[in-house]
Amino acid sequence: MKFAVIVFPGSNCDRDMYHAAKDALGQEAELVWYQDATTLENYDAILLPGGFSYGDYLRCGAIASTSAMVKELRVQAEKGTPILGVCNGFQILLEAGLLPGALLRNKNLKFMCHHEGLIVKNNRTLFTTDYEQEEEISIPIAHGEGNYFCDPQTLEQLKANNQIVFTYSNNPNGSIEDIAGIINEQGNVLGMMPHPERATEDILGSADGLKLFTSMLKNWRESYVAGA
Amino acid sequence: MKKVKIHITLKEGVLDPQGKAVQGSLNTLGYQSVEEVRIGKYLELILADDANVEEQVEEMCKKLLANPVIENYQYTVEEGVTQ
Amino acid sequence: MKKVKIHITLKEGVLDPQGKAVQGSLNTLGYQSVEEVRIGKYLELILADDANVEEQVEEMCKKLLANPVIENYQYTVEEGVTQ
Amino acid sequence: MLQALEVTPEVIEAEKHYREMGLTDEEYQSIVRILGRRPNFTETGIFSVMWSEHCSYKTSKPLLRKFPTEGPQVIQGPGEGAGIVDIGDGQAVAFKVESHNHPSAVEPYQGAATGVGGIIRDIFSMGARPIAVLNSLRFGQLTTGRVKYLFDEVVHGIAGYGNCVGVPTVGGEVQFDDCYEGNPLVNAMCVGLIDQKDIQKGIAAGLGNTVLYVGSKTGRDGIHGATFASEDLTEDSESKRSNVQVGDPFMEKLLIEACLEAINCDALVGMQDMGAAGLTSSASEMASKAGMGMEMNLDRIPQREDNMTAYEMMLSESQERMLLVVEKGREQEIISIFEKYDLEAVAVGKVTDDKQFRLLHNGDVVCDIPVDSLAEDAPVYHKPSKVPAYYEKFQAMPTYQPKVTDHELMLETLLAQPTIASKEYVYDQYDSMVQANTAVAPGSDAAVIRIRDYDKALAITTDCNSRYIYLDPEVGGQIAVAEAARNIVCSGAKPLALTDGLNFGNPDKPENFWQMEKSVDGMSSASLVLNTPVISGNVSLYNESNGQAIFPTPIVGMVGLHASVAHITPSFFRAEGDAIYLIGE
Ligand SMILES: Nc1ncnc2c1ncn2[C@@H]1O[C@H](COP(=O)(O)OP(=O)(O)O)[C@@H](O)[C@H]1O
Repeated sequence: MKFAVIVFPGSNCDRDMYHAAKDALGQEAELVWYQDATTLENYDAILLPGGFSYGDYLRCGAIASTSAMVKELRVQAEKGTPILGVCNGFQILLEAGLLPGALLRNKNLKFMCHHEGLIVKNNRTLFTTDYEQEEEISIPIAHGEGNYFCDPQTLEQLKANNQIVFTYSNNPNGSIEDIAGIINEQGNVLGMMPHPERATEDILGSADGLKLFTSMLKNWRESYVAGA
Repeated sequence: MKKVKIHITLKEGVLDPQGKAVQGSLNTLGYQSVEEVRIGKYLELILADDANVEEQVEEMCKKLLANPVIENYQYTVEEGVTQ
Repeated sequence: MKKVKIHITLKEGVLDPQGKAVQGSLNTLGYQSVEEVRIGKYLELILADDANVEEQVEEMCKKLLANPVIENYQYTVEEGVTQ
Repeated sequence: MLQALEVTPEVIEAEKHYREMGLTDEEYQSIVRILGRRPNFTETGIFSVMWSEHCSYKTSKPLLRKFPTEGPQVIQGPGEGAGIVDIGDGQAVAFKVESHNHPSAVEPYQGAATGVGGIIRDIFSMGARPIAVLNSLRFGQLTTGRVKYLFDEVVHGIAGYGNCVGVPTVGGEVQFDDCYEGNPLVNAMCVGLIDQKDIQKGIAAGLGNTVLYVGSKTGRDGIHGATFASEDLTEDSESKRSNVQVGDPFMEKLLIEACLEAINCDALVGMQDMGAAGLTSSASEMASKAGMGMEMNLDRIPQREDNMTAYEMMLSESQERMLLVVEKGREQEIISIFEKYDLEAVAVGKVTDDKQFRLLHNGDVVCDIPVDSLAEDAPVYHKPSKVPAYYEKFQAMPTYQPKVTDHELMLETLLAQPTIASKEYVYDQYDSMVQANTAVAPGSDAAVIRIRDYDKALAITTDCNSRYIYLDPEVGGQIAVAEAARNIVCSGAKPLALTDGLNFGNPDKPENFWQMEKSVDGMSSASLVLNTPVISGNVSLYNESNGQAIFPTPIVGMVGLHASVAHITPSFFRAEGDAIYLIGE
């Protein structure tokens, strides 16, 4: 399986994401500078890493979401390519309208960095089949603007379509309904604030994030074999 | 040259944790009469003279400067002073 | 009830990295005529009626809302509409 | 904007304007002797910053010579942007401490943020990738609004900058004491990882090679009252203008990536960041170290504001700027790397062989001075030293042993002290895990960063209990080094070397100078015994308010090596039933 890790100016978890795919999962991965690829045709999955694209200036993810790279992301999203956006990657997906809602500043107005308990709310997505439904996992968060917000209709839709994938056990940032990660209706674009790529080895304090990557691999193999 | 002043404010119904915190601090400092604080952005743009400034600014707000999910925007265009 | 509108802007000479990034992005998006962007804050306060609103707002700006080392502030006080 | 009117060399001498820039009469006279004429306004400014304590270490140099700086592990000792030690496998670590006390007292958020930015640049300008930042902070008691504000904003500033550039902030310390009320301390340490073959030096070698300016444009940041020549032209400017330097971590992140890409190109000859004294120190030091001269055309310097004078450009402390020396004819190879990151890289000068530091502006030569005189001819002062009365009084006291009756209450009282209490409020705001190598995060004795692809890790700590040092600077200095070494050892690593941040009061007071002397003696003897040479450091003097000096606060930053990741040991109880041992007396 071949992953593209998109690097925007100011991305800073790009290498972490690359190592998660390459070393922890043992698959092919490439760092793709946001201006270098006109097409992402040749990748089996796309990873949008965390960081501070364009310094988080104006609004997190806003400036990156206007780039030509995001146009290509739309094409791939439409085609069903798996896309995972973590932290700033999630913010970019929201700003680009590839996922609904917005992220506000944490309710205590502070950046926070530590492990949080997450509940797997939907283990039937291509990103989560290796988890148990309602499984509690420990994954680090590291953000200042992770307070998920959407209007009531959108929230109803998210619930009705099972689009809420992860929630916090102890909501740290004020997100509506404890939401930590959501998926699009089609089921191939996942955005989440916590960092699974920082929890792929025991030496880092938790390997609970690895199953997200193994789920992607398994589901890709299955669809690949099935589709062949 | 044109000077554009843009106000970007949070929509009604959108939580403003920063505004809440500032209100709390002001009350603590003794300004009991402060009942609400909402915090937005104020941008000043300098544009070279151009035919359709209004139209361009409208587009910029839509595409980048404001996020329609949570924000409203308003702007005024003024003749700039050349230094 | 009074409505106070406060504009907080960076003093002259202070680097505005945010404004610079937004200008760059607008230029990339094709708005070549944008020559400068400065980004500040815009606050709206609702105050219960009080004798010396102006004086209080002046104090609040100095003590908390603006950072006098790098920022300027300006405000207007309006009669608020009761909802 | 109005053009500043600068006073003439004659007026500078007659009205002793050089004093306002910080030069003494004797120093001014020796400049006249060096040049064989009176310096003009720009030249006087250049000498004043290069001969300041910050750049020349003119009062601390005699003390710094006492530090042991050698050992088989040392690749680069004091003198470059940072010291470097060998960690095997062809790899090395670069590290250094830097203070930003005075800027943080004026504007705590930006002061702390730019402090972090500056120390990170010191590390990547050597060619090393920054892998960890630590911060050592001192404030007054958390009882006044002002101190709370300083504390909150400093922490915010460190978080705001460090989190954005993607270097984990993995440790540090915070101490609260009345003596820091008017003069907080903000010291930051950065550690970088480098392959030994990639080590860069800040030198301007090779006649005719091109000098490139890279990064942010130059503004009037950090230029204070010294621009007195223009002051009367801008009466109302004080309220509208500000000279505070503002950090742009986004720019820094781009600079890190671009500079680390540039070191792979052999067209690069030398690289240095523009720290304090900006263009002046970086350019003159690079030329002086190479035994060469340099000529720059200031008209080409990217400028953020209109009508900047040569003086302003040369003394500006604008952040996120680097100076590169590149092989003549191959400039474009380097420029292209920076263009990829949307960074400006502009040819502003060339390396000469006449050992002169020459600057052109608007067609005039505005500076022409022997480049070595800026560094080598800087005065060195041997300040008088005197044992303080308080010390003699303390020494005469009988040893005091507190009697504790209610141990539980005493423990609670101690734990409630902000200096002793958990610092989670602070470090939770720092991204301590970015780069995905943090094996032991803040909250333990030392932070541990594993080295990817190898079975080894680094332990890092900063320590200094300034109360001990105040009571007995020599023993206190030994304790600071020993504590750092213990923290490294307790985490499972072997201490390698240390960097120091010497924060003291006014050295012109003999009692303060005595504290400096004795602390350095103590630190030196402990470093010698523990085989942890001093490979880099920083000096910050004149930390006083209302004539009252801070406690002497020489911060020790230490790095150790884990021979295997299996040795990594955090300082918490890990499992129920584990046995507890007490070692030592
Ligand atoms: N300013 C800080 N930044 C990051 N980590 C900090 C800071 N202050 C304290 N810590 C973390 O908390 C730990 C405990 O700090 P402290 O209470 O000062 O005890 P110690 O004497 O063991 O250093 C430190 O070792 C460090 O890991």
